[in-house]
Amino acid sequence: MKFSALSVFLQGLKGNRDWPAQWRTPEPKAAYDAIIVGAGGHGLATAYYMAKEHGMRNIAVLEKGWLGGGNTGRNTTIVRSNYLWEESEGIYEHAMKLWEGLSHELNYNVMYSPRGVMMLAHNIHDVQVFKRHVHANRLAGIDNEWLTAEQAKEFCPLLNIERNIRHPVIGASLQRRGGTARHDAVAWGYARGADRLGVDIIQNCEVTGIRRDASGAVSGVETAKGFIATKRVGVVAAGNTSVIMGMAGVRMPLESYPLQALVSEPVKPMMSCVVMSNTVHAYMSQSDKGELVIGAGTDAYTSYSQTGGLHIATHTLDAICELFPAVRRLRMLRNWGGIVDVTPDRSPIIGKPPVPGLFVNCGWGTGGFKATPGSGHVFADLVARGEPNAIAAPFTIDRFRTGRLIDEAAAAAVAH
Amino acid sequence: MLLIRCPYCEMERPELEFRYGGEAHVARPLDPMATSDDEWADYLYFRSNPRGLHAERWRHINGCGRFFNAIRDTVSDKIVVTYKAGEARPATTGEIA
Amino acid sequence: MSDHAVMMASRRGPLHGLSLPKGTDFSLSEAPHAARFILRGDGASVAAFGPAAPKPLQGSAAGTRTALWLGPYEFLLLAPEEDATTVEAGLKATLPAGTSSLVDISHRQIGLVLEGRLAARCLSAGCPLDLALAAFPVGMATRTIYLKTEIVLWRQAETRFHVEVWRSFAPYLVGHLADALAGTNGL
Amino acid sequence: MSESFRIADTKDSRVSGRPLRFVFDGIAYQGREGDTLASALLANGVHLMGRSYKYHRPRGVLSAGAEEPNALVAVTRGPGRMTPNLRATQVELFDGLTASSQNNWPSLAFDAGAINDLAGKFFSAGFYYKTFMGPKVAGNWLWTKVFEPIVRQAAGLGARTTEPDPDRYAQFYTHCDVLICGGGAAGIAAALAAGKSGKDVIFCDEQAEFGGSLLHEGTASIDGKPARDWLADALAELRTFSNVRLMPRTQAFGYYAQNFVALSERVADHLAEAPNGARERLWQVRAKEVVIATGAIERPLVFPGNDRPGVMLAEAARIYLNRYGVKVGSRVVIVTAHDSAYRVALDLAAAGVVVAAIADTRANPPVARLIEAKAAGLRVIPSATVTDTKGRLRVSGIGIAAVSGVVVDAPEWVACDAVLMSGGWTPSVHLYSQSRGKVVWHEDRQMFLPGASVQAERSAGACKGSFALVDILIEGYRAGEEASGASGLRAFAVSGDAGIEGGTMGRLPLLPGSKGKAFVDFQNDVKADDIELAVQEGMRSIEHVKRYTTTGMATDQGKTSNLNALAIAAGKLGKSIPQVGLTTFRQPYTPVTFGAFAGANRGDLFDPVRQTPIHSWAEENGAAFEDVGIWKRAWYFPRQGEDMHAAVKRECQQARASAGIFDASTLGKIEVVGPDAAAFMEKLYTNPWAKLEPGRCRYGLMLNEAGFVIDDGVIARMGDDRFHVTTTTGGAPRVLHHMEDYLQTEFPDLKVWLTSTTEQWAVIAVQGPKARDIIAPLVTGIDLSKDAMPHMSIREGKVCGVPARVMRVSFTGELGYEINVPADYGRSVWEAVWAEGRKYNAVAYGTEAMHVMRAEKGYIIVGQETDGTVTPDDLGLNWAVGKAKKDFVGKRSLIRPDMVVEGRKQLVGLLTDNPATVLEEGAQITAASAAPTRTSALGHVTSSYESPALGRSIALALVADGRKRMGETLYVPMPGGAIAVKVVGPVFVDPKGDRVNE
Ligand SMILES: Cc1cc2nc3c(=O)[nH]c(=O)nc-3n(C[C@H](O)[C@H](O)[C@H](O)COP(=O)(O)OP(=O)(O)OC[C@H]3O[C@@H](n4cnc5c(N)ncnc54)[C@H](O)[C@@H]3O)c2cc1C
Ligand SMILES: NC(=O)c1ccc[n+]([C@@H]2O[C@H](COP(=O)([O-])OP(=O)(O)OC[C@H]3O[C@@H](n4cnc5c(N)ncnc54)[C@H](O)[C@@H]3O)[C@@H](O)[C@H]2O)c1
Ligand SMILES: Cc1cc2nc3c(=O)[nH]c(=O)nc-3n(C[C@H](O)[C@H](O)[C@H](O)COP(=O)(O)O)c2cc1C
Ligand SMILES: [Zn+2]
Repeated sequence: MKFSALSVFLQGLKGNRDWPAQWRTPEPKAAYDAIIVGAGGHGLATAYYMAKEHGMRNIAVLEKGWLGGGNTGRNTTIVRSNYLWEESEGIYEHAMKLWEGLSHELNYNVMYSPRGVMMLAHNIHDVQVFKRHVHANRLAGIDNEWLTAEQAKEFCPLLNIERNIRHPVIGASLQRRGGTARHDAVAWGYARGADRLGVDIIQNCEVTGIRRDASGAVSGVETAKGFIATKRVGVVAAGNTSVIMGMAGVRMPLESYPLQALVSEPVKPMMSCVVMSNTVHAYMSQSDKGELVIGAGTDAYTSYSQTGGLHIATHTLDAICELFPAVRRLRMLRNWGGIVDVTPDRSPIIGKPPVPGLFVNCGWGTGGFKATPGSGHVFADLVARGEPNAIAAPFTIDRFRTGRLIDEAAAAAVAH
Repeated sequence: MLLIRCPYCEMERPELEFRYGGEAHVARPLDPMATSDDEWADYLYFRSNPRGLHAERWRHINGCGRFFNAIRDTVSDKIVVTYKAGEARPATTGEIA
Repeated sequence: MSDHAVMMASRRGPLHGLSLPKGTDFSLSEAPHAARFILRGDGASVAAFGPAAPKPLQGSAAGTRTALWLGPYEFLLLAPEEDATTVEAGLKATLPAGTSSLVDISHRQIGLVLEGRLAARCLSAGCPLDLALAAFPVGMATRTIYLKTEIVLWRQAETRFHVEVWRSFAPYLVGHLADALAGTNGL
Repeated sequence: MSESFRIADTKDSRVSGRPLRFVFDGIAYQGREGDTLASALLANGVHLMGRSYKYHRPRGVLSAGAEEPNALVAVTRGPGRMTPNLRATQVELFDGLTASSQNNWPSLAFDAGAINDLAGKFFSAGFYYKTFMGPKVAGNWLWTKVFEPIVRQAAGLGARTTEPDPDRYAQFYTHCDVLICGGGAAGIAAALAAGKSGKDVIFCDEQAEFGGSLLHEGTASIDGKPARDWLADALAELRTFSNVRLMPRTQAFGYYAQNFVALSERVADHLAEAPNGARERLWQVRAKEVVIATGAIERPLVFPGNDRPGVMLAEAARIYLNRYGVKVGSRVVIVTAHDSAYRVALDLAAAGVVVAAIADTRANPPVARLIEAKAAGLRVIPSATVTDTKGRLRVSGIGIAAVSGVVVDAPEWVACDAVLMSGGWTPSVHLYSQSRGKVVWHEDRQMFLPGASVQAERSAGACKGSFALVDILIEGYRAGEEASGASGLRAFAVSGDAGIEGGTMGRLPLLPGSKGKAFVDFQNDVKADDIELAVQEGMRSIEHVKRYTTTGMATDQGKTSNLNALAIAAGKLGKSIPQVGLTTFRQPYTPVTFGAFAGANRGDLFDPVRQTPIHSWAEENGAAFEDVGIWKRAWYFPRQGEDMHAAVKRECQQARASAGIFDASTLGKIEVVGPDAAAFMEKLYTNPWAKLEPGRCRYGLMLNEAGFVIDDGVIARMGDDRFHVTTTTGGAPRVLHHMEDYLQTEFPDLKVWLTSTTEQWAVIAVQGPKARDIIAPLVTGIDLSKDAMPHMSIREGKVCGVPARVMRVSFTGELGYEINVPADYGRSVWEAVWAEGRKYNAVAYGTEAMHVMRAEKGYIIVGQETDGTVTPDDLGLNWAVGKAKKDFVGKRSLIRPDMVVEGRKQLVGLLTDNPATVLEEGAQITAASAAPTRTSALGHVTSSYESPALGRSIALALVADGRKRMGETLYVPMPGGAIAVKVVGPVFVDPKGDRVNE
């Protein structure tokens, strides 16, 4: 059933009795043409585009828990494309373009909201780095502009720009097209879209092994629901990538860290944009529901626990209270964690490990939500055609051997 | 905040005094120039990142200053044992939460 | 040679001009200037300084000289300021070559003395260690942290602590301790 | 207004006689000391306290505690002191309290937003995902420009805060042997046991008073005393234990790894006059053992109209009656699935409230209950369900029907002004669950209860599913003993305890065709239908149901709703409760103020403000400062009327003409000592060190293992076994850690030791042709002559009579010295140097002039010319790499294929065609002037200044194959058009280096 104001009205009159399931709950078939491991946003988008653009209908997405329950369902939803390096601009801007039409593409309101993402500069080094981004982005046709502290305040009146604070705001870069999207809706929209194209989304179906034939090529996956044959497996499992790749004997340049976020109790609108500060390690936006959504840093150590230490959240909130002294009296409602897979250069890996039939899309770390449509789109292409397209090509694993890193971290860029 | 037993101080101390140092027992090749690009990349970047027991380095940076190793369960974050740098990885029963 | 060359330049410490909390429940004062050295190497070397090698997490004193254990190969030596040159010369003469490192850090840090019923409480506003007497007995010394600064914490009596802090962090520490005192509401 | 619902005789309640005035929504009321805002309003007959989130339905108070979803208010205590979303049930009354309701306009009683309620059927779960998209051609316009702004205005619950909060928040770490969370019967018993053991005990409860349910227990007696007397005695006993810290108003909100429990204490909000100290405190407790005694929360029943003001939890009515002396109505109907509500009925009846009926959903309520009810003359309707309720701003009637099998009979309407419901009790397993324990479903008891302990904790009392008071006391006592390692069980004699049977979950049977809204999550307006719709739409995981409907996501985090939601979902799915499972219990248990987390970390205490020993002089002399890491550095020294530009120009010119004096104290310094010091340096820096003679300095370059430049600095050899290493200001701690890492873990056999001396030395740089003349009069014991002390050398001697290390080095290209003196002398030595300098018209210069002068010389700044992707060769610093060395950190990486590939970016100088044009740092560089695209970018400008020495602008840049492009014209595209630049060498001033060697 198409989603629209009319259908909501008509169904409402009928007591909402006829809404169909947004996706089926199929049992796995014995074999598929391809299997995507991980029903996060990236995995679901991959399946959707494989079906839609490559005509692959006999495919499945296997999810160990509930779809969208990984980082897709626990991130602070910041979307932007003003990255430093050309390769990054390529993929994040590709995603951004898809975001702009995504609600219609999926017939699902993913609430993509280009409310502006502002990054604060607190010292001269920040200014230099951010201006470099502004210039690089402008050249690539990606919007990113420099604001004085006063302009930053105008854009976000909640912001404290007084000069006498410990880390005064001395300027900011602003991507107006950046913003947020409703995390859950993204997963659900892609799931519904993929399902309608015939993709089997199989939840509660953990992949526990990858079977390889005599030639070493992938022949199927062991799962909680038994063996499923396939010659192509795309792993899109974020924090769990190392574990799954390990099943095929592949080591990865990844470490998995807990990353926390938290929300305040809901309040009437206080800020309409997204504000990020790398220097004091905090970022905040306000959701449509009214809660302030605040991102914290990663814990120091690797973990698969989806919880982090109190000191991390504490550290974030002291920074938030410095930047926005008016929020000090608000209260933290909930604090949770995800597991992010971090690469040495903080850029993703989209590639083919040396196992025929195995593909991997991972390493999005603390900032892959924004890439969801783009990542799924190019990865679908890779899994379907066997070769990466121009946007995905730079993100091979091989770069760690050759030294051609895409180092967004070193360039002192901000995560997320 | 974890409590970590420093094998040099012989005392459990709060995580805030420590700096995490990544996977342990990733030995620097004795003759780096003799390694292949693949071997070198493996040393530099590739990590086991297990779900379960993980041998890892910590430094008691705001304490005695020493590096040491710990075996921690990355699911429960429980530290099973800590031992001094240079000591072999102790046998641990595969107790995973 | 001009006048300046013979002038002994005057000293000014990092707390110059700051007022320190003083009261019966808690008072904070600056310890007198001291000669300070970091001795790195084997613990046996400490003997050349005077006191016996301190046990882990302990201080060890002989007369006016104290050695604090910071790590298995690291000791903080404290002596009256006047002893500075004799300590250095003495140790250099006694210590076998190549077994240790002696570095003068007299000016790197300052000493603070915290006293009073609320001293441990104020410290615990930023220091995550258990400062109960049983867990941190008199005589214990260790490097640790106080919020965003590193300190060396040495308990001299139940309600008296000596804290060493790097000079540029000292105003921060003092500010926090004063704030912590206010936050106790006299607990 | 009068307290018409206060019972005359308050001697039995906790509320003292002292009257207090307060204002709610502009109306003045009277309450009593000991009241909460909720009990005081109820005493005045006010139930309507809030509006719901989505439908703006009028809502009354549901509960009497932390679980309250409805009665959310804002309390204002003056400028910056407005707190939204407080539960009226937790707001303690004080004289002059001013509170207001939320989420309504123009008023609580008449709220325009209630229009949403009428259109409710179109606002089903997740409706917003299905609409607001508009035609595709309009893009996102309809959503972003029309609907989202409306949604945002409508959403949000409490008022926004607008001013900085002036209050103080404190934080303390603390440790204990036993932490007891929750001070009801179980907690008290545990505290008695643990207290006797002599162990260090922290005993906290989120309420103002200890006692939990005992505070309103009017019937039961313990050890022969009325429960409340027993409580008073127990508390008195606890107060005699010096080893027990009693912490009321302190909630345990988070249970972290290794028995690390976070508590938040409300210190001042209950006081009319805020004290000087903290408003709240955050306690971070490391407990050896924990006792969780957090009790249980009563479950509402799900029936149509269950949200009208006046419909509340049954036990809450008993709490208001027995604890606060307040009758929640004059004529009540009780609807229950559990024994405990009978006690409510009896107590209310005894207090003179008309209990019109007890509707029991059970076919066969326990006989004992029926006897009790009968004895009190109360009518019990078994097998009952509720068909609907009536009333607009207050319930006025309830339809009760009998259920036979699945058939619901026609309802009997009973008039009432309050409906008291009980679906049974949900143990509060929040903390247990946060401790990473796994809750276990007990089918027989229809409860999730704590399973095995993962940490050193145990639960006791109602949170463990024990409801008989005697069991709770014994269990609590045992838990206290176990936690404190004591033994010696104690017996408790209890009489008059209530029954403990019963309970239901999910929706009560409905009249066919029933249209009323039956709420599950009151605050977020989630109805039973919404949950079922979510399941119908494929949301088969409870996590999906939660997120699709937002059930359990409100400020109460589903304390009263989660189990009902789960049961409804399970029913619709045809699955059992444990198959569906619970959502995750996250911290905090109830919301915690941001300020409490921030604590004192604000303003100058947010981060250390590191100042050099010379800072005060710079301040007195009008310096502007810049932040470098957490250091403050003098940036430039403007004279009257000068802007930065003019000041920097003067500083540079004067330094090159005469001399400039610069505070370089922030430079990192490390003393590297030991027989293997040189060998160690060989490994850590690219340069060769073995042959550097004592007394000489060398520029050192440090790489990470990936081959990229991470730090640099001048390194002096003090002796065979001693180096004085300098690092970048920001890099100092990182470099020391990096060195220790290699030393301890890769090269442990090297006999060398590291000591930070950054702060030991104040460093005064004197740079310029007159530098020697200026310092000479102050220096003793050092021959400063050109031959005796050449460029790149170090000497020890005295300056102003103070022991000093004098280095002859230059970061400006001029003859220069850096005087290191013990830090306390820094300021007075500086003043002496300054006094000498004045004779030559020397200037004090700041970091900006330093940057300009070093750029004129083509010296790099790590972090400006480098960004973690730059190799020594890229910087033209191959001369600093010891080619003959077998190994150093980073060496192997330098020969990776992409590190030696053509086209890497290399450091060059740029000169604009127009000498007046100063490029912008970070600007891109392209080969073509017109319509460049990103792929055509060759590099970027790393440094750019107006050069006083050259009288024109200069820039440094990283440009692809830059060294091959000397003389080429490239372009810097700017919004106003491309700027032509010529590629030149990076050294603009004195390329031969004559001046430094003066
Ligand atoms: C707190 C937090 C804040 C963040 N903030 C932002 C932000 O503001 N902006 C931004 O762009 N990014 C942000 N991110 C990062 C972003 O969330 C992720 O990069 C992105 O969601 C990853 O999507 P994914 O689909 O690859 O992974 P996930 O959504 O994690 O999906 C992976 C899926 O794989 C499943 N899986 C794992 N193992 C198996 C197995 N063996 N068998 C079957 N299935 C398996 C998992 O259950 C999971 O559902 C944040 C992350 C976190 C944790
Ligand atoms: N008759 C029944 O069926 C029935 C059902 C439930 C409860 N009860 C009665 O309830 C009582 C149970 O005793 P109990 O001690 O287990 O529970 P309790 O409800 O008496 O006490 C729990 C206490 O813990 C506090 N608390 C809860 N969470 C907290 C947190 N996170 N931090 C700090 N404090 C927190 C509460 O404020 C409360 O004071 C008994 O009196 C029992 O008779 C009876
Ligand atoms: C952008 C965003 C907004 C959220 N808002 C709320 C909220 O208003 N209330 C709430 O209880 N949880 C909110 N959550 C948190 C979820 O309840 C949940 O904690 C998160 O999805 C992680 O799942 P888990 O806690 O079940 O592990 C939000 C999460 C995200 C990502
Ligand atoms: Zn230690």
